[in-house]
Amino acid sequence: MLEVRELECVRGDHRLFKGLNFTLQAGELLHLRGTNGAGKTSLLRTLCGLMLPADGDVLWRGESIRSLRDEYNRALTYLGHLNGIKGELSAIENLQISSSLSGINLSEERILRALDDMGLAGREDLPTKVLSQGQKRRVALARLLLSETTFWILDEPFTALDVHAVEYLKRLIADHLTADGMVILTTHQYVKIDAGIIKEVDLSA
Amino acid sequence: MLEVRELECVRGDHRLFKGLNFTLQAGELLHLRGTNGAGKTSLLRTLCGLMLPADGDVLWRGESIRSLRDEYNRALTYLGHLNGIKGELSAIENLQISSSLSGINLSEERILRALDDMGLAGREDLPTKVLSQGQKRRVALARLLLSETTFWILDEPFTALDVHAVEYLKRLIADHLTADGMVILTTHQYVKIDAGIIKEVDLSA
Amino acid sequence: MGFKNSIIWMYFSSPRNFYPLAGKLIPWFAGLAAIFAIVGLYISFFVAPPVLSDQKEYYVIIFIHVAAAWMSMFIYVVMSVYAFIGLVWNIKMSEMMATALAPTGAMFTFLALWTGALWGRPSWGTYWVWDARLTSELILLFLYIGFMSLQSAIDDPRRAARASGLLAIVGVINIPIIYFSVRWWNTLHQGFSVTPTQTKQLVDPAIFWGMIIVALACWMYTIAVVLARVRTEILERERQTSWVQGLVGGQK
Amino acid sequence: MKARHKRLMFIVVGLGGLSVAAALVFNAFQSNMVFFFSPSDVQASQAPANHDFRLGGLVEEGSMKREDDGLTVHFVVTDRAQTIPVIFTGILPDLFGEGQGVVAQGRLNDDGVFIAHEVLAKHDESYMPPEVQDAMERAKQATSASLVSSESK
Amino acid sequence: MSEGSLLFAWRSMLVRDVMLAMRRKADVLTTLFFFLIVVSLFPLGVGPELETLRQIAPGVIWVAALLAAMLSLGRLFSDDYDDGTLEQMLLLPHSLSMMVLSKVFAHWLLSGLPLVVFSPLLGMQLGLNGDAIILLMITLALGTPALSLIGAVGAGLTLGVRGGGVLVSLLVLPLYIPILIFGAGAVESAASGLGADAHLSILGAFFIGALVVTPLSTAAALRISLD
Amino acid sequence: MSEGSLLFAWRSMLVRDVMLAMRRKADVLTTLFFFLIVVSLFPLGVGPELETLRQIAPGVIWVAALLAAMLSLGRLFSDDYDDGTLEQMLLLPHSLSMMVLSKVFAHWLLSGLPLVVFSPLLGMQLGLNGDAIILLMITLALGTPALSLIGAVGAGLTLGVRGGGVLVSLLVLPLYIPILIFGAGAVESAASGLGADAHLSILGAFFIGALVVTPLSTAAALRISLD
Ligand code: HEM
Ligand SMILES: Nc1ncnc2c1ncn2[C@@H]1O[C@H](COP(=O)(O)OP(=O)(O)OP(=O)(O)O)[C@@H](O)[C@H]1O
Ligand SMILES: Nc1ncnc2c1ncn2[C@@H]1O[C@H](COP(=O)(O)OP(=O)(O)OP(=O)(O)O)[C@@H](O)[C@H]1O
Ligand SMILES: [Mg+2]
Ligand SMILES: [Mg+2]
Repeated sequence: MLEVRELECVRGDHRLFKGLNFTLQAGELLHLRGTNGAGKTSLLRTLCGLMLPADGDVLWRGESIRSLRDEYNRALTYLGHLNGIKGELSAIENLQISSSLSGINLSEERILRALDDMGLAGREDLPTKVLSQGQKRRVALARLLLSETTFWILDEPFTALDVHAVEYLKRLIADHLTADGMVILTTHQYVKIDAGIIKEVDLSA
Repeated sequence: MLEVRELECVRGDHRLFKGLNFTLQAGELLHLRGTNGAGKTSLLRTLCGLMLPADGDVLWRGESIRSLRDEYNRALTYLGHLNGIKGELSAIENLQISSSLSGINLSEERILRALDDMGLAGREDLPTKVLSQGQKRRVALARLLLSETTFWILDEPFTALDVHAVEYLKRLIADHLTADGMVILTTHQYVKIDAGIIKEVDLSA
Repeated sequence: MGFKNSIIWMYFSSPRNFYPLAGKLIPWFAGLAAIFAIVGLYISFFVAPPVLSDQKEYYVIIFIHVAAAWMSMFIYVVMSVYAFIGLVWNIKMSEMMATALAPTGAMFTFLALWTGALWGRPSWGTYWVWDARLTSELILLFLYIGFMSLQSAIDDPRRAARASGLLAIVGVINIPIIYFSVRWWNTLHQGFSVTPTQTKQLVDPAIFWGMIIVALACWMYTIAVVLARVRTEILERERQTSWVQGLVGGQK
Repeated sequence: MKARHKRLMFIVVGLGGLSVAAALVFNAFQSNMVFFFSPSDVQASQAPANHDFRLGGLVEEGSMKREDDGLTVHFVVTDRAQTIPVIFTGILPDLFGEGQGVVAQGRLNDDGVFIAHEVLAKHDESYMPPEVQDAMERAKQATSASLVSSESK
Repeated sequence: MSEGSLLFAWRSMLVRDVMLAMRRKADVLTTLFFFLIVVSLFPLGVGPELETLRQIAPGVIWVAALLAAMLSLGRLFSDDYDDGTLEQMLLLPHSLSMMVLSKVFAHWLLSGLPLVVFSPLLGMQLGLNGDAIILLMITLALGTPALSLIGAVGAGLTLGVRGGGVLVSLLVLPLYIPILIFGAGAVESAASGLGADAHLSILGAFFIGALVVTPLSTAAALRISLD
Repeated sequence: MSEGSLLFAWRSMLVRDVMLAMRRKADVLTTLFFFLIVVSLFPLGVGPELETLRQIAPGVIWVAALLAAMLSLGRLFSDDYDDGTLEQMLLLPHSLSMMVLSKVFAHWLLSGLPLVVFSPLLGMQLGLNGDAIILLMITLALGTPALSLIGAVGAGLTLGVRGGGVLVSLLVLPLYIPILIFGAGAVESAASGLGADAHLSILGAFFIGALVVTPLSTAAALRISLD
């Protein structure tokens, strides 16, 4: 499905990586490793099409993602270092809007259930800016519960989460893989996921 | 040295904690635990004097920190969720300025050494905004190496750091405790520090 | 032939290959610029009819003014074409050319405004009026300045080049407005003296050729300066590559 | 297929929009988008009353008179169809002269005299030595109505 | 289906931006307030002679509208950029230009429309006559959307650039100036009893041209800024 | 010792802010550019009759200076707030008011001083006479620091409030208006050949009053905003 060909990424004077090749199929998880500054975030953003690679290409079902933007985006969920939620809106509103922006109309119960699953019961109506760091991250992660995409790109999804939330997220990822989804993630924490095929790419090398 | 008396913290409708009491002496580390949203960050900010408690008081050497601001601040280093570094300035400039703001004049070698210790060799002169998440955190942590304060308040210092950096920071904290420093920190990761006396306070309860 | 051309084009679209070529071309264009400048100035001061009944001696300013005004518009068009190529086909060399052109374009724009204002004072009786020609030329200066400030405000060179390139492309609308403003509106500024077809003979041949040759001098000068600037730009943006490091190391 | 249709639609809408815009611009040039008004415009009451405006045209041959103070000038502005008398006190630009283009700023008084407080000279497009110009001028006389109004048409 | 979902997304984006603004009522009021203030400052700075005021009124009101539009540009994309919702917007399965258009429309509703609505008040305050006031409203109604559209390109280009808030004025001003000239010019000719058709045509052309060209350019600018 | 380190910290803060601004040359130039632009827009909007222009010149220049000062307020604390350096500033072992004063001074150096320096140019462009131009410089030199000082309180209060950039104008304008009136008034009386001592005294009083009162208030405002 996803194929990365001879990818090269340059930031300023530094060439972060070069000649990177890998593929990812349905049901597979790619754990991207690397020291701080190795270029994990840059790679993920390139995979999303947010950054232009210096060289090489990213193919989705055999076609370059640059020529295929809408279709690719329909299959993709990206969670970056930033949460992508609006501080002035409540968790419910945030999720409602983010799903209707991708063209899905969700019932309020569905959203409430997702928030409940993420351990945010009782905080659904607060403007998210007053939430704690971990609670904000949970709101962002609730998008995964509500999306219908197959390909998740998660940049350090476990930061700021407490142990329960980490466990829950691991189960969620495992379920997604079992349902033939695809995941690429980075994390510095030790995390073990028991499902699908796990690949690793290390950028520090 | 530090004494917390019947502290209560209220945010909006939620009382986060109440009747909180503990003391901290030289050479002691307090590990603050709690689920997401338990009120750890709020407590730390209250201890710094950035937030006013709803009730109770924080005493430093027997006096309320509110009447003792300058002296207390001279003993304190706080590292919050935000890094407190300027994206436009290089790592060197950031550290130079932050130390001269607290009244210390450092030589450039000293700073370069600290940055080198934090694994930032080769990135000292880049504007910090282009650094990776973990590298930014490292710049912020380098302040600990350069400060002469006794009391460190660290809010999730390990986020975004890779394993090497985590190890290094643990050693740094241990050294600080051995040198009769005091540390309060929160973290959701499992971290073991082999020095000083380790206390725990759990806010989820 | 098209094939061969495109090979050459691709070859020189690589900064590494363009750098030495530019180095070789600079002296030629500089030389041409000097020759044209000498001939042009000779024509303007000695061959062109020395006194026009109403324009007095200061009409000699025409030679600088017209050349500068032409160049200001021409350079902008070239710059935005480069920017477009750079943006769409992601060709670095093209981005660098656009970057290198801007300061010279701004200079000529400024020169056109300045000489125009100086000339306007004795001939029209004012330095400045807000007519369409003058206003749109002023806007051109702002566009150049905007281009350069945007570029210097963004750190990442590639992003800077792309962002300012986009600005250049959007601003190109202004060029036909400048050019045709004298036809479309009643302006205080005079209409076309020199039309591409030259059907109406409005200008004395000596003056006409003087203007053309001074313009050529400006053109050659622009090419020489821009090539020099683009060379430093190449060194700046390619400094991490081995060939530049070899080059710089070798010079030490 | 679908994507191509969508793109085509965007292009059509875009081109349509641009042509409407162009049509509007050309419509604007039909009417008097003016830096100055010609004497004919003024006689047709198109120029503002009780308000400053600019009057443009040629200084009629033989119409220029200076008052004794040496500063106040009377002249007539013409576009070869209509004329307007003008009074101006001040220093005239070099290029000002009979038969030359002029743009004057001011307002009409009740007698239909234009009281100018600023006079600018407008130069024509020709850069010819005087002898040649005279010759050409004579040849051209028949065809060219005026250099000023030629652009506004 | 796909068109339906684009429309749905378009509306959601609009609703979102309006909702965000409404969360802080101040947000809507302040652009308007700024406009009112600038215009009202003039009599204070210039002195209260009605004749002078009437003469400079169209210019002052238009300059104020332009400044108000320019000021509010800063917030057009930067909030979304800072909290990461902008990068999510780039990853939506819809044409980015359409999303941009939706945001710009919201921006105009919140910053341009109030100016149009309140301009008659200011016109009267500065002594404009009836015709001129009507023209003032029409020109603002045509001109402010063009300002928003053009401003969006500048806002997109300067995203994440420090001092962008003011840099953006440098970039958009060259294109704002003609709008100002024709806008104020139309009102002025109306005030002196002349027709303003030509001015209006040009403003209309600006508006439509901007409507066609800028969404694409803004989308490109955003992609560049997030690179 | 403690005084020495306070002075050292004071200077570092100043150096830091100037350095940050210099990192983007655009940053310094743009406030100035905005000022120049606003003033230059007027002839475009109002029409180029020198007589009218001369009459409204003091008002226009002062309004432009006020707007330029107001615009640059947005960035006074908000960058520091967003990246956490402001909370670090609150934890410094020095009087917060002094730190605030240092920041405000830097702000004036970067946004007010250039206006003072370039105002003669604009005065000439709008046809002011020599006396009036000198008065223009003096009033701006007295007035712009007061604007910066007062603006700082507003900027502190609206920190972290969405749309704060415009909200702040709402808060500070009531205090800005008197400065505008006396500033422009002084220039006007000079332009018409009258003395302007009274105006200048009042401006001076404003400046010194602000210098005494606002650092404390700003410090308090910052503490409240970060709570
Ligand atoms: C600040 C004031 C002025 C500005 C901004 C200005 C601008 C320009 C520009 C942009 C052009 C090039 C247009 C083209 O190629 O057709 C031009 C051409 C020209 N200008 Fe000016 N101008 C100014 C003042 C003057 C004055 C005072 C005169 C003489 C009275 C003058 C005489 C000419 C001539 C003869 C041409 C060549 C026309 C042609 O190419 O056919 N300009 N000016
Ligand atoms: N302009 C530049 N000049 C030099 N190096 C740059 C520039 N911009 C970015 N970099 C480098 O590019 C890298 C970006 O890394 P990226 O954010 O992808 O790292 P990461 O692997 O995600 O790290 P982390 O684990 O800390 O999140 C960093 O090492 C940074 O120093
Ligand atoms: N206005 C408010 N109304 C209700 N609850 C609020 C309000 N403001 C803050 N809160 C709550 O206060 C808590 C703040 O928690 P704080 O940031 O101290 O948590 P934390 O323990 O640091 O969490 P984390 O591990 O996620 O960083 C959150 O639970 C938040 O929901
Ligand atoms: Mg990263
Ligand atoms: Mg926390």
